Amino acid sequence: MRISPVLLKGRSAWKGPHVVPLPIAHAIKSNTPIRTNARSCTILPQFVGVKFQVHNGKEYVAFEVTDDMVGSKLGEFAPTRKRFSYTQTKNK
Amino acid sequence: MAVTIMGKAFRAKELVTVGLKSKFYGLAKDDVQRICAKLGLYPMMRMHQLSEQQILGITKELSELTIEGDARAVIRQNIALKRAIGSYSGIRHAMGLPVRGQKTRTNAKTARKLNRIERRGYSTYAGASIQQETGVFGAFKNFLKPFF
Amino acid sequence: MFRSVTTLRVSTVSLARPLRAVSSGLGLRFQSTIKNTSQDEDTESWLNAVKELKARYQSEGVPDFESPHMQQLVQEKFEPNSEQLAKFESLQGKPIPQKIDSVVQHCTNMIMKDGKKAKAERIMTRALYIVRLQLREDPVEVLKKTLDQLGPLMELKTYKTRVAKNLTVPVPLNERQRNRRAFLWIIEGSEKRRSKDFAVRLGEEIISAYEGKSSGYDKRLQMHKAAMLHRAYIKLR
Amino acid sequence: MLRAQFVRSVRPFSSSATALAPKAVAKGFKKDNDGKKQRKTTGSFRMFQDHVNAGQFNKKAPQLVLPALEHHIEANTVVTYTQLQKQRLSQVGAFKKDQFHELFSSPITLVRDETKQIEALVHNSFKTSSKENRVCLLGERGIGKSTLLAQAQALIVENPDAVMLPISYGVKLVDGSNDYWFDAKLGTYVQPMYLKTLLDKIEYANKQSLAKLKLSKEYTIEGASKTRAATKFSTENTLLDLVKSKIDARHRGQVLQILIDELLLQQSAPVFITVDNFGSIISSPNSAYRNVENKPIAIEELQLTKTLLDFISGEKSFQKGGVILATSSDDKPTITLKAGLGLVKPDPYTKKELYDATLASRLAGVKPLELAKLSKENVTKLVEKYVEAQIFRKDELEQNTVEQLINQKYVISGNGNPLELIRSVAMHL
Repeated sequence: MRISPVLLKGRSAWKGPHVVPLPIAHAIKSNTPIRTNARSCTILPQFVGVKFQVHNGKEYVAFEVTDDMVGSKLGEFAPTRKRFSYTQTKNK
Repeated sequence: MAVTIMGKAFRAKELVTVGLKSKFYGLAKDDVQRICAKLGLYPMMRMHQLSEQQILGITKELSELTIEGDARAVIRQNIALKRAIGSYSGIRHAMGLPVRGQKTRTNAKTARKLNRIERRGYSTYAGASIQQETGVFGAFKNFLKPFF
Repeated sequence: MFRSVTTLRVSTVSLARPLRAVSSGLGLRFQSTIKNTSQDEDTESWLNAVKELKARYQSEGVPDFESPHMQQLVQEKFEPNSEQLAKFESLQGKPIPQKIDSVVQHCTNMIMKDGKKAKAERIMTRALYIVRLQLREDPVEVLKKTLDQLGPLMELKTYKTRVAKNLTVPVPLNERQRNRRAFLWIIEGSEKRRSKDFAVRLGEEIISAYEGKSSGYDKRLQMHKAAMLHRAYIKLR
Repeated sequence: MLRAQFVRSVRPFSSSATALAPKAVAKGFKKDNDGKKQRKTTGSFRMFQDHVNAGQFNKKAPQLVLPALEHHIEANTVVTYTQLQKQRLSQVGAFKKDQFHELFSSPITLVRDETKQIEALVHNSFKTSSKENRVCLLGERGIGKSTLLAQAQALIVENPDAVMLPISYGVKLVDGSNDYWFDAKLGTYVQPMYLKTLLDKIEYANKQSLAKLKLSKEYTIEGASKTRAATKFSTENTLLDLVKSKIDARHRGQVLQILIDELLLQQSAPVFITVDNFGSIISSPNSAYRNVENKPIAIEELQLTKTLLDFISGEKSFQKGGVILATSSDDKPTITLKAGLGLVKPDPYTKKELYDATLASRLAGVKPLELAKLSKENVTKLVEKYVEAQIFRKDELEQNTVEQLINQKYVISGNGNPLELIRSVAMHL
């Protein structure tokens, strides 16, 4: 059986995509967001339409998985860094 | 004495394999080898030895491949998609910063030059890329242009 | 030459590998039965000799190696005979002959870039080969003669005086200095020639300089004229 | 005066000077003399090796009195080629660029022990089939493989009946430097551009012998040229007519095919195949050419290399004749050649690039002839001739006796490598 190269991205075939057990079926049924810290989990086609809350180191970033996101990692959609913006005083 | 293929001029003595590879964006060594094999052009053939028919044959083969504008469009589409789904690499492209974890404290000049949503692609046509400005301040701007 | 060596090496390895594997396999399996090979005999005799010697040393004690009896066994030192000594004496004053002529070496060093002497030597050799082919004379002699013809005799040197004016004084040049000026002119002239190969350009320029056609002669004349103009500044004590 | 000084001392307070200044253009490190190309007109335009070869320098060399290379000449003599031999050999491409022939008025060569062996082979092949007279010359760089091949060719030329098929650079058959085309009639790939030069060489080298051979039957080459629909050869035509005929590039393969077929049939003329740079042909089972499906074309699929291999392997054999191959140090070194000649036994795990068993099996029966280094006597003879030809440096001759020179040069030449020997004489500082 051939696993889609989109999911693997150069990872060896016998390992398969890196996935973590998540309550997908439950989330689809109840339409509740999945809160997770597993940033390195690959987005599978089954995930489409599910809402996620992915940890970025400080808080949980919420987003909904669309078709185009399949093959990416969950962490790609929860940026870990804040853009630097200069402020005159520290108290602001 | 120059040979023209798809609007590009080649030196007469240039090897066909080398010339095609270097002048067309998105055309690799293997593609050229395949084209030459199909048309029966021998490996050491020079541009001036091509007949009218062979040039037409090359043009036909090239028109079926995604090269030049098409190849650049593919890259642009991929970047635009990344930006649309809001992934990290899409964000970095939009900000004009390195995508693959390189440092940004210094350097990152290539990223500043190339990374954007409407990417230019590696230019095969020199000169057209940067419009020159005249005057004293213009010269200063020209000098700074590559960095912004 | 290098290539042929590598192929040979590959081939011997390829031959040796299966043989060795076979012999070691046999050795393991039939060690007790097969012992009549010459190698085994040698090893055994050696081991026996060592055992014997050990036993003797233990019973009789270690022999005295400093004794005159033992000293006899040490090989005699080399002593040159009278003929060899005479030859050594006769060669004492003579210098070791140079591999390359000193003038040629000087010129080669002037061609050299980035310390690449082998490359410079190859260019020089080829240039001189062209000179030989064209003129059918000893190229080193030709080069020396050319440098002698072309080299300027005097050069202007500027000295700073504490007073307002600088002094330009003609100074005579020694042979090495003259050769240097001349050969640099030859190199300069060779740059105007057509071939892409520096060796060809240099060879042709040496030939034309030898025949008196180099642009260096004008420069030489100019230098001499300037020296003549400033002859008043020469201080003769 | 004062005013002028005053004006000069005040700094101009205006930006017009900078604004009006010409725009600065980025310059590389390349010198270009203000955009104008400096014209160089004097002197030769050639590179060293070509300059030395094309300059006709041998006209200025002193004349040497030497015997000519002929059959049954004694070993260890320095000889020159006859006028006919020289002409034929240069047409065939037997004189190579780096052989220092420009030093002498006429190319000189040494008859060595190997020459006698080759001579015996040539004599034998005047009588016996080419299958029995197959030899491959081996040896280190500069040892004289190409020179020995030239000597063999010179001896062949002496026989007015002999036909020679000369390949002077084997590498050109397989490296993709010539055009190629699949001839459906022959079922092989032909190389028209190379064939043109080869047929010309065959014509020049064998004018008399080919004129004596008549075609055994009629041949028709369809679509042979633009003006004629077909070219016909009758039994009245000789092989020389065939070789000389002007045939369209695409049908040249058929000319070679007819020539080989006819030479196979006839009995009168001994036929010789000589190949230099043979190692590069045998170094890989595939050529640099590719077919329509972009797969490499095997050397067995190319007409010329296939024909050569047929005769080298002995599958085909001329009724009289021989095959003389010479390797070169420029060839890619592989085990295939030495294994094919039976000199080494290949390791079963040898890489495919280094050893091809089927190709090696095609060389079975070819006798290897390893060239030995020159003996002291050989070097003596050569150095004596070099002294006569005045290629020694003056100081060398003054400081040493001829005997001393011989000893020196024998050692410096790596105990008798002919190339190193002449380089140590003519090309050292």
